Amino acid sequence: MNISLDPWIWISALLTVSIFSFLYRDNPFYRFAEHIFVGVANGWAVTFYWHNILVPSLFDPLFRRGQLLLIIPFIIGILYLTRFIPRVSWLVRIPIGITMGYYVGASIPADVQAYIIKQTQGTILTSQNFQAWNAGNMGVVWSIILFVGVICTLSYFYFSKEHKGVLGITSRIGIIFVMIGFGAAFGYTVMARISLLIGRLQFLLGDWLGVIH
Amino acid sequence: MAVILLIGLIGVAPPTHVRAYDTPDDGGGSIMVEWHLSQDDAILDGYEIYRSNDGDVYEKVGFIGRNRTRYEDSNTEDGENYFYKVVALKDTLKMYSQASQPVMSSPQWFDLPKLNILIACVIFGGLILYFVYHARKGKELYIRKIAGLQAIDDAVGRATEMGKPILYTTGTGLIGDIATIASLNILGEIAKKCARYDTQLINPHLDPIVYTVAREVVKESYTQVGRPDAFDPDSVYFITDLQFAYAAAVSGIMVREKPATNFLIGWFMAESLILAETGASTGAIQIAGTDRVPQLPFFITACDYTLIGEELYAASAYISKEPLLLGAIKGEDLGKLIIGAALIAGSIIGLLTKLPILNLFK
Amino acid sequence: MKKTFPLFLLFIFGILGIIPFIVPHPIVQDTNNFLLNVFLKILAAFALILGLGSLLRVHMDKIKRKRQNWQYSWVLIITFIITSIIGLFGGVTGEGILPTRIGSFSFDIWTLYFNIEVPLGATMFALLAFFMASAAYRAFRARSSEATLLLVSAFIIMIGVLPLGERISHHLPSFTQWIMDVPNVAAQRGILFGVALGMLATALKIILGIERSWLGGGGGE
Amino acid sequence: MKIIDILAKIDRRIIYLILLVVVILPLIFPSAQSVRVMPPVEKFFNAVDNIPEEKALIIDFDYTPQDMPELEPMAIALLRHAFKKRIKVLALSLYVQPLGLAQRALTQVTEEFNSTAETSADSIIYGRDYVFLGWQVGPILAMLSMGESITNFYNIDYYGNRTDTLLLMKHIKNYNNVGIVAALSPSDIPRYWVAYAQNRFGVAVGAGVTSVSASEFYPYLQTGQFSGLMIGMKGAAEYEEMVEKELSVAGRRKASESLPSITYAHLLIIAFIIIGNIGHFVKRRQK
Repeated sequence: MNISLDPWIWISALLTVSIFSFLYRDNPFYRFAEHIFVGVANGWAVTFYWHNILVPSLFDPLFRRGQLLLIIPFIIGILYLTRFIPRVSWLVRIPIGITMGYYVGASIPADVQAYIIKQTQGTILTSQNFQAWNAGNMGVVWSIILFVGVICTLSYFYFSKEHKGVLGITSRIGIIFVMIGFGAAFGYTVMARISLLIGRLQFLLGDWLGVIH
Repeated sequence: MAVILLIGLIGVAPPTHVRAYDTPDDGGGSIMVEWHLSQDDAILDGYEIYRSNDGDVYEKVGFIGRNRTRYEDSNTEDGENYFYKVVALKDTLKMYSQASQPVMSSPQWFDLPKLNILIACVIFGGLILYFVYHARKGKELYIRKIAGLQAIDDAVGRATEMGKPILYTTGTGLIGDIATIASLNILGEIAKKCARYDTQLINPHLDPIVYTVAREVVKESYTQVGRPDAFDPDSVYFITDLQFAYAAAVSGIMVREKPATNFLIGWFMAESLILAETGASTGAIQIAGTDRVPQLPFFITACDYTLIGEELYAASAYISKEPLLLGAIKGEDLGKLIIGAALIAGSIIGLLTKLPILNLFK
Repeated sequence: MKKTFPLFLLFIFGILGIIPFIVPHPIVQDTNNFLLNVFLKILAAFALILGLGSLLRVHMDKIKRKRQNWQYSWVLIITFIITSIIGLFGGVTGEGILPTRIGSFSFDIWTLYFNIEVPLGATMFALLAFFMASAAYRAFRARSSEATLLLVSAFIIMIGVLPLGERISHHLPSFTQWIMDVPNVAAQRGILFGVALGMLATALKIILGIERSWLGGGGGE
Repeated sequence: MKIIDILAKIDRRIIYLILLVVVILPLIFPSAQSVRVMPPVEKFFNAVDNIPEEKALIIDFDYTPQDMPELEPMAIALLRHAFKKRIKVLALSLYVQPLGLAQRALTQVTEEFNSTAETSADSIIYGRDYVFLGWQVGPILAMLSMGESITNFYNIDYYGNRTDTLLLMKHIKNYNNVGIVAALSPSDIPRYWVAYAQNRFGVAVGAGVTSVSASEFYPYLQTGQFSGLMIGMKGAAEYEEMVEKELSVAGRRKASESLPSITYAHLLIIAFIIIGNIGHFVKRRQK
């Protein structure tokens, strides 16, 4: 045993134990740690937004270097605060509309590229895709199974027709693929999460209590 | 003369066929240089790239390893002429190639390789919009049942009977995540039900902008059902923009306020299971929905109902029952048929011919 | 005006969001960089003020009315104020006007971050190990044929990724990888095709002002 | 019948407690489990082992406290391998945060070797056997600049020495003098090494990644862009196994010691699922 004498290790360790205590039930230690967590996170956000955004991107260039163009985002940003003034509170829609518009617009081509175009390319049956498996002749079989799985899963999401007849069969096969996939993804993640737990335990037992190492 | 003799002895040949051209489909300021390998490539240190404005004085602009035949000089002035030489480098020995033809870099207005994406956007977007406007004419549309949606009414009713609140989280997405917006639409409908039955709503947020929008949405819902007075401005609030601090706080709310129903609908990361399991331990009915595939297995295992992927989007249209919004679902379905057809047609072409079909989808 | 003008702005900025994807010209790209890295970030900073206002209001209210667990609201408010002061006046590099070190004990914003936020976050993350166990126990019941498939594939993967799996059968690790690469990827792609169409539809409805619940109430046209 | 009821409804806290015990005991009483080495790790080991005398091994330490349990054992095993075989090591981090952890791993392994060394030829000496280049701004810039000259980009090392004065750097100019880059990172960094260092300068790249990101990196191994791949705790344990068996380097094997925790946890979860199902089925039959 050689217990740590570093006050910060003690603070980290006590907070860690407090969070773990939530597994038993909600208790004052957890509540304490949770509220510290949120308080510090917001203090950190204030610091970050001030030092990394507002000062270097707005106040310095606007007031010290006279980049007057920055008055526009400054004023539009202030419009957020009109929410507290009932008569002009509709102005808050301006910064919201701008932000939403830009991000929503930007998502359109990005989504089509990532989810439709790229995925189509990977699913089509061609000799090039067969070879990508590096599995010899079995590559053909894997590609065909993948192809069938994709089409059947897609058919499960066909909403405007009852799932009967052919659509009933394909959507059912689709669900089989979905369930196998979900089970696999769940099982695959367990190892990573246990590793995280081991990391925390190594911190508590090693860095803090000095029982292991 | 002596130098030439020395090189002849050691035998380092320069690269040949140096060609320079404006980098296509870019914003300018860049020139591509290509060459044929030096015959002695195997023993080289690499290639140095030299550039000149006048074809007279050359300066070094870059270096690249051996067995490479291409270099992008991304530091050029648009509209100026440049000459390039490529140098085979071996220790301190340098063999210069012939100079390239003069070349100028320039910006382009259109990124041609992305044309296929633009076309796809137009096809699918056009289809959806066609059906949206078609739906205006009041044609009845059939939509299959979505399990999670049927449960919403019961879930709100249950909370009312028990006199307990409803918790609704839009997850850890920002306003730019479309799933968040779909979730806000569903929130609006659920807020209406809460207003009608006088059920308390708890709606904590991670993103300040999403919080601002959500507050407007909920307030509007209360107004629409004629209960603006019942809207509690503190029912919609911001917690923190840090993922796990948010998860810790929402878990705390779940065990302390003991909501009868938890809605976990929107964009989620690893906190999905933290929230879903904590919620399950309090005995709440849980309805989840996300388009984030990696998180779906956890919602499926820990929640009572889960809106899977596109069901989330369909739900946001379906729950409002507005024909305009429903029309989009029909358009999406047609989009699926097109994707299926493209996959099959692409495969047939790919299997029967030697056409480079995959290049269409780069 | 009250609704049309914001909708108009949303439409314009929607287009501004799409264009940089297909136009590489510097005029477009530079504008886009300004929008993304300066303009929108400044807006987000102001939104944070609203958010923090709401958080503080909720907790002040809790304290005022002495609602259950009101004492913890003090914890939140005090740690928030202390961290903000250290961060704002101590600076992110520890070179602010506020000293952030007494002897060998430093308490600058990074120290707070690495010794409070990081361990707390990592511990919340590590709770997942426990939650996965309880979720699996509760939900992995072979109620239906679908549920059985879920269970069986989770089983195979959980054993297959262990060194133990290799001992049971030489083929198990590669079979595990096969499940991840073939059926799992097929399901993901099928779902994502649908998601893409759903996203596209929602995005278009927002940009064209068909879906406008975000505007909230307050009247006006 | 009573037992069946209990089995079908075990309190979650009991599950948590048993899981905690099962994970914690192997950590307190460590015993390294021997593992069978799979081809991706074997390839990695051989690639490092075959680095010729005049070339160096670059180890990119890019893990943070969060991913340390999986990635630090890889770093330790690689260092033991290199030091034992007298392969020159260049250590670096592309981000600031991992610097402390890199320093920690280097100190640990150096001390392991030096505590038993008798002559200066036996010891591991800074500047002769390894160099810690530290961090310079810009991850991609670093990858590109090292293609031309390592000492020009990292003109001072982590400790403030001028790198061109260090003995080891006299013969290590750029990637041509590097056998392989071992990138240990939970993020996209190994991919960047391929895109910027390998595609442009032809240096070999091996990667150590976390188990969640494994499927993203598999294809790189198949195409030969990675000369080796270590995945998660298991991959690290396999490398530890090879270092111990092939080179007989003894030392703590943290990944191998963590494997029992993971194995027992998996088996426990599986056992709980089976128990729950037995309870479920018996009860359903009774109805």
